[in-house]
Amino acid sequence: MSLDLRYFAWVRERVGTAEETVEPPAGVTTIGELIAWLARRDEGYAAAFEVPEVIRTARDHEHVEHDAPIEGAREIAFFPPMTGG
Amino acid sequence: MSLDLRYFAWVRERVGTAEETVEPPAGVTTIGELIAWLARRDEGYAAAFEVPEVIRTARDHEHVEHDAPIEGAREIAFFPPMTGG
Amino acid sequence: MSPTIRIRIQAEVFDTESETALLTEGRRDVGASVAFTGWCRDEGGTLKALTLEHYPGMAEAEITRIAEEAARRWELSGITAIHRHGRILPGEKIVLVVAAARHRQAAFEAASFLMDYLKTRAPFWKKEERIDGTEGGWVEAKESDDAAAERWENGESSE
Amino acid sequence: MSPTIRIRIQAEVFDTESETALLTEGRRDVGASVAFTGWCRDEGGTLKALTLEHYPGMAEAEITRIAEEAARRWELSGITAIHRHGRILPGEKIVLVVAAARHRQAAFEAASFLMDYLKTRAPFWKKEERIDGTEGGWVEAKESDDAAAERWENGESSE
Repeated sequence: MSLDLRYFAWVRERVGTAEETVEPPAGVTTIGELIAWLARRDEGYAAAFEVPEVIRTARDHEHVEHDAPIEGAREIAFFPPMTGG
Repeated sequence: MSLDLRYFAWVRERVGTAEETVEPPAGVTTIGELIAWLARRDEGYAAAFEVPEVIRTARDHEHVEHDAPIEGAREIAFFPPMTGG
Repeated sequence: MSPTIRIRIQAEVFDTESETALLTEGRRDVGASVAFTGWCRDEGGTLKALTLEHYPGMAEAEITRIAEEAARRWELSGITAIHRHGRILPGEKIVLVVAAARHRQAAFEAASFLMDYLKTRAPFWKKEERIDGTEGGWVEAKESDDAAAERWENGESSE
Repeated sequence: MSPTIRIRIQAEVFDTESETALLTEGRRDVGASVAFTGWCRDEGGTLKALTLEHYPGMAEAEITRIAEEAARRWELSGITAIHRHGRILPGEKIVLVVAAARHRQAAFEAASFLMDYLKTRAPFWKKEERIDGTEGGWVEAKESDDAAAERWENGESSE
């Protein structure tokens, strides 16, 4: 399954890219599993996802928890807690 | 003692004047007594002060209760509950 | 630095943007401003106009006292209140309150406090003209306004 | 009539007066409008600029969802939210929320609610540039903002 990923703020800076398309292996079914899989890619990803609990995630422009499935998603985004307003 | 009086909204309309200067008799020492004295002047004043409890009063531009003294006052005002804003 | 307090009673309409700018321009410590505007409604098409009578001198003095109380209760950069008098048509502005502060909660609460007290304590009275030509008479004070003002007396505040 | 909802994400500055007019013009049933503006502070002279990053598409969608929730909770005529992105200097505006309603309490509460949720749920991130040239880094989320948003979850409202 092909999946568009978006990274923002310091997650983007550590990962080293703002967006990419990935093909996660079959065993990766939730966003939490996707984070664990991404964290193993290289040092940048490892640094971005060092403390997974602080990472907020969105699925197709809606906030979701890490236990949300990736099945059927078009775009998954990873970012720190929001500081707008 | 000479005292300036001001009337607003329906109190003004019933009394028939916006302001006047009066010389209350010596026995009139509080705003409540002033209201009772004014109410006896004519039908218009009687109508304005028919229900004294609803009349709000100010002494020299500050809200006061009916038991406030008139001694030393420059201006006493009478009006219905406020409806600004 | 004590907050700027600006109080005006006027017949003319006012501009929210420029009044807010007067509180914030040249300052770099304002994080939040809240501007409340009160508008004249047409009451379901029945109201032709309102005429606002006020007590000159006391109106300014009383609103200043309320604004000073707001400045004591919250950490404010500045507070503005402008109240119109005279004849006002549906769709026109009646009153403006602007509160500026470092933090948004203070700005929201101070503006809300000022409006609640202004409604019940500022010497203004509204008289209605009806569309059908009948005498609308003097607007009666609302108990809900008294209740709104009273909630601040028990120290209700999230600060 | 369901309330007008206007959401914009833009680099340009905005004008409170004209945004409020867009919610109230041609209407005679609006009695109150509350405009909240968030400003960039200089943090005691240490901040040179903020850069606001956002998630295009989701930012609009999320703020729209928050505004729709406000429209469900309060009786509103309309609600506007405008959030800037890009580089913003101290003294400049960052965000505007305007809520218009028949009654002032609804306008105050809806604007406050929208700001509290916008702070914690809208996908924006602030990065600081310091006056002294050091890297200020990403602003950390504040627990006080989470607490401010949570107070609405227990149904706190005077309505």
